[in-house]
Amino acid sequence: MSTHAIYVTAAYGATLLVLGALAFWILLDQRARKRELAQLEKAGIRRRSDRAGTAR
Amino acid sequence: MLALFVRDLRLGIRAGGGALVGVLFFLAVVAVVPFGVGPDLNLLARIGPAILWVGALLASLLGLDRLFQAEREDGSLDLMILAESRHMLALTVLVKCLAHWTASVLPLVIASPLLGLFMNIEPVGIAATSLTLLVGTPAIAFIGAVGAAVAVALPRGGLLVSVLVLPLAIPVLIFGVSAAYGAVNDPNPFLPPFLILVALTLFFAVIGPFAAALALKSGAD
Amino acid sequence: MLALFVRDLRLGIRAGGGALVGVLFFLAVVAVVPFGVGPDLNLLARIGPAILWVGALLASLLGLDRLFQAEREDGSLDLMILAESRHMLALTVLVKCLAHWTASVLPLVIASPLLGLFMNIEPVGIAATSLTLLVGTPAIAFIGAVGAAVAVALPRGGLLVSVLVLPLAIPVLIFGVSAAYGAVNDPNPFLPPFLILVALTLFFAVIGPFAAALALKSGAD
Amino acid sequence: MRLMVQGLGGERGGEQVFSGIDFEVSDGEALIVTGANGSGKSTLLRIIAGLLPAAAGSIRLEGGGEAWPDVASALHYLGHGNAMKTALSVTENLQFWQEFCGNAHLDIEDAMEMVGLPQVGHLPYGYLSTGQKRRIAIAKILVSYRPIWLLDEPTAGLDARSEKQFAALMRAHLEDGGMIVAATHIPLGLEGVKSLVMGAAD
Amino acid sequence: MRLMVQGLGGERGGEQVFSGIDFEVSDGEALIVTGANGSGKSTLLRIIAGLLPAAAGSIRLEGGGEAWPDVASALHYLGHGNAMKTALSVTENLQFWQEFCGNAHLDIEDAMEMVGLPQVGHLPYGYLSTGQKRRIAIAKILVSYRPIWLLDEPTAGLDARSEKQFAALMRAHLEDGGMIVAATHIPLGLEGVKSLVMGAAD
Amino acid sequence: MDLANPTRFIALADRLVPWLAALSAIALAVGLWLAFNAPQDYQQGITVRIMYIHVPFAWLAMMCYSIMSLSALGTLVWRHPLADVSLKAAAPIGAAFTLLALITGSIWGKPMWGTWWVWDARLTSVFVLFMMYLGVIALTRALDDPGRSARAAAIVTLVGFINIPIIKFSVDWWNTLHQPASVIRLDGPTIHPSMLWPLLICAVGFSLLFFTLHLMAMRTEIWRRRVAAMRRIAARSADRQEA
Ligand code: HEM
Ligand SMILES: Nc1ncnc2c1ncn2[C@@H]1O[C@H](COP(=O)(O)OP(=O)(O)OP(=O)(O)O)[C@@H](O)[C@H]1O
Ligand SMILES: Nc1ncnc2c1ncn2[C@@H]1O[C@H](COP(=O)(O)OP(=O)(O)OP(=O)(O)O)[C@@H](O)[C@H]1O
Ligand SMILES: [Mg+2]
Ligand SMILES: [Mg+2]
Repeated sequence: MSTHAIYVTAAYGATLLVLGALAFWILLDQRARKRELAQLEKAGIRRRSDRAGTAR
Repeated sequence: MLALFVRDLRLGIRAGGGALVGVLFFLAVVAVVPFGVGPDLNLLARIGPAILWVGALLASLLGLDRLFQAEREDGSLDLMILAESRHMLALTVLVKCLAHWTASVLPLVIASPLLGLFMNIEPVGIAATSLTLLVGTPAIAFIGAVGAAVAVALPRGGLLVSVLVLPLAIPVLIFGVSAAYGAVNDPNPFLPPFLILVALTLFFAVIGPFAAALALKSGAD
Repeated sequence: MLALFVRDLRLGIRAGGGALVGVLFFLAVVAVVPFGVGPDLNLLARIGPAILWVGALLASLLGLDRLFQAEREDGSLDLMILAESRHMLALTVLVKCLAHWTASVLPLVIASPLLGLFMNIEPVGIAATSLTLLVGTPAIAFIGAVGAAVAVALPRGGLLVSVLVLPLAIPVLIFGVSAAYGAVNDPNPFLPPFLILVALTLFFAVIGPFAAALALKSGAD
Repeated sequence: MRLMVQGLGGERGGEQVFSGIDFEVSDGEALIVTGANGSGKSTLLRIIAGLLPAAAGSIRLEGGGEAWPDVASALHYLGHGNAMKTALSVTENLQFWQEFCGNAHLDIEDAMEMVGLPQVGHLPYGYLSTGQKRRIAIAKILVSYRPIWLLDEPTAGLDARSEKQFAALMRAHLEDGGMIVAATHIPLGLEGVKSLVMGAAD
Repeated sequence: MRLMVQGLGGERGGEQVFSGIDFEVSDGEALIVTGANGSGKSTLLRIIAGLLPAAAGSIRLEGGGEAWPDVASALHYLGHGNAMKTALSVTENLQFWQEFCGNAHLDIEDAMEMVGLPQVGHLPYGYLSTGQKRRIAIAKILVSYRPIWLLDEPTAGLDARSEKQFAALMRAHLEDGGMIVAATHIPLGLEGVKSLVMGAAD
Repeated sequence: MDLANPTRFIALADRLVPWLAALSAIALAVGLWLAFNAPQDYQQGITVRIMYIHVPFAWLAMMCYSIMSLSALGTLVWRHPLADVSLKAAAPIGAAFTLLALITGSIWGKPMWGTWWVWDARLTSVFVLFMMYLGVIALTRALDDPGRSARAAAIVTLVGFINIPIIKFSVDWWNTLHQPASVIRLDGPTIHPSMLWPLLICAVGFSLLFFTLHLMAMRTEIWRRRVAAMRRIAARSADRQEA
């Protein structure tokens, strides 16, 4: 690999790393919130708007 | 409004702490730079105005975060918001900024000629630097008011306020420094950047208080 | 005591928006300087360590004045004084200082190598600066604690005393910076100022909390 | 003049605290708001003052004329905080609020007399006891005139004598044609006034 | 155990506020301190706690043994401030004080239950209403044990139900052999307790 | 469709996200394939391949901030309930893109200019943009009352918008090391089409990636708020039952 190719690899590598971390974090956050929501709903807690929604 | 100015001035002088601490911080900045630059007096003289400006900019951040926080904690802020129909909130903010500036930043502007001497700046440069500081630092207070208003509900918003404020304060710094240099170095002009500095201050004197007032009103709880 | 440390850390991190803010603050300070002194990389490299130190000083001063004031206003300070027989007050002060340092100064010490790169400092200089920051900044927190305690104890006359206390931070700054330069510039030594810095930190780690505790106890009302 | 509140709903942190509050207060009338802790009394007062947005309903002031164009301009809000600076003297504090609020009414001296604290004027506000602090905050609403008083637990910390004194002040204000909306747990000593119990509906 | 106060005098800003206060409180006894605003109730409590120096007289704790060597170590002081951080959650606040004060007594959960606020644990303290805030401050003195409670207007801002609840808590503490010294304007609902009226002598 | 209703919005997002993700993957694959088969610039050699990521990141950094500013207007002016969700969700993504523009730019700068970093107008203004992103992130996370942090963040975002034109025109206003615009300019692009097309396709691919991530983050943010609201209801109803 020429020295210039190292720069290109580094740039693409950094891109992969940062975007991967971002996507991973967003997915992780999503999973955690979904789980919390499921737990609360199982505990029988409902939001006012939901209740209104079912009544309609 | 005069009453508010007098009250805030009294508070700043009597209980605040910003003023002297600011001057001290300023002194520390000026004292430490020669270590880096070495004993090269010419170089010191060259970067002197810039150092003074950077020091003043940073020093005016001290205490800025408390501009509205104290008012909020004791309930005064509520009353100021309620008085909107009598005194526009933006005006109240403006007056508070001016009082803050007078109590905590003005002393430092006054001290700047002395520190300019330490930095071996030539007399014209000293005069120009102090003048630009006098004209430019209020802009920093106005910008800072926006940051302080936004962070009013944060118990320890100090650092956050400075983070919000510094990027916006950069233009002020640029034109302040270039006006100060313009007075000394011949090819560079003094007046154009100085006038821009004045314009910036006036601009932020209008925009800053309005934005801060908006933030305060929407942040009341 | 661990509980106190954790609480203060949480407060510092949560309320101000996280350790992120400390780094961000530093970024802002460092970014502001080239605007002032100009983008000359050589010059930046020379004043780099000094700027990093000034930024760290400012970061530790911001918010430090509220170290005890917030506790006093909501009554926590009373309870801490009352717990004296269980936890010596000086120890409480020490832990509070450490938490303040960890929350607001440590992130920026960790970020300092990166910023050294921006300032174009050479690698040895970067290492030396970060090391001096790590070792020296706690001293500023301890000195600041005395000022904060005095200001709380004597709301009206306290300002003067804290301004008398703060100049003690200037030697810390000066030895820190000269050690950092010693590592880079050949004729200047690194070790002597560095050891003095260590000594200063240890000295203030003992004296500071005791003095602050004394001030707090005598100032309760 | 008449303060009309219709179908008012209040939210905190995105959740409804109360809804469907209706009442009217006219010249010389008072409304006492009671209810358990957390039932939304303070929230109600802050919404009326305009410090919090209403989630639903309307608040109007009728007959205010030119002097009192909107609700915010016509009211004194006495919240939990006393809005005084501990580092300034009592007189300095009161003077500031008098000038800032305009419509000067009583003299500073007279107002301090009315709350039973003549002669504390030169003391720093921070030197007063809890009840004394609250009484000076009450003096604050006497030094400039507003027809509507919004009081949030005004008598917290007051001793029995000051409570009576304050009841007399409120009666005088009502007789002058003023209006009062007060949230409280402690009977205020006003007879024949409207009352509103929060939290009973849900 | 016995808390003995003899010939106590108190000063504020160089001025004598009270003098010659004598009383004794033993296990299971309570003392209610009343008096007009500014008569020195808070000052008295702070002097007993050791937060202010006494101008004259002495405060002693007898029979404290090793566990409670001096007055300061044996007491809970509930002042005007609630000593809680608005940015932390209720549980975090209580947990901190429990660990800091040592002598863990009730669970955090149980203590919140006792003041009628179960399940607010995860809310930031700043989100609570005035009365709820005070109730959490009361929960704070339940989570770690101290024989002496010094209470300065403990029921300020509480609704009627919480007041009763708190009276029951105080009675339980007394029955456990605790002691209470409380300054208040509002009757606390304790029967057959000693009382001290400040400012009557002058 | 009534997008102001969070529930409907989530339904829409559920349907859109897979499509957007797939499209973005295809565009990126095509764009990068073209990029690596495009002729090398005789001046810049192989490092020109950094352009195909650097330039889209730089554009997206500015676009994301513009979207945030629009959302800020949505919060302040139209009081749209989702505007604030959009702002808060976009901030970390924008920060990541800006960081990447900075990183790829400095990696490109080392062979081209001989230094990782200079304090010229373009680079510094992008650096300031990065700080603004971080500031907004810190602010949106500092207050956990959504309504209040929303307006604060909106105001800060709007005030910071002045930086965007500064970034865009910094190369024209101040002479700097950095390339002047060659794609987005009034008189049409001056770049060779064999490089222009892959660049544009990459830019589209990354934009689609941005929208995918943004929708996902918004959906998560709505759920986060629901969780907080339900917890509070739980607390209050417990208090009521006691009474
Ligand atoms: C950290 C360093 C850098 C930063 C922050 C940066 C930032 C930017 C930005 C914000 C743009 C978008 C400009 C616009 O749309 O008008 C841009 C475009 C561009 N940059 Fe950079 N850049 C950096 C380094 C470099 C280097 C080293 C090169 C190559 C020598 C380079 C080449 C380009 C090119 C060719 C464009 C496209 C311009 C156009 O066609 O409009 N950049 N960069
Ligand atoms: N700043 C806030 N942020 C979020 N929620 C809040 C805030 N302040 C109060 N709340 C919530 O709103 C509800 C009503 O509070 P409010 O202060 O209006 O009650 P209150 O009737 O005045 O009670 P008290 O008698 O204790 O003063 C409470 O459940 C409280 O938890
Ligand atoms: N920090 C202080 N500095 C100086 N004087 C003070 C201070 N605090 C209170 N005083 C004075 O001491 C006296 C007694 O105050 P104290 O707070 O003990 O009264 P109190 O009986 O608790 O009144 P309240 O019922 O209003 O709480 C008052 O005259 C007050 O002015
Ligand atoms: Mg209330
Ligand atoms: Mg008292």
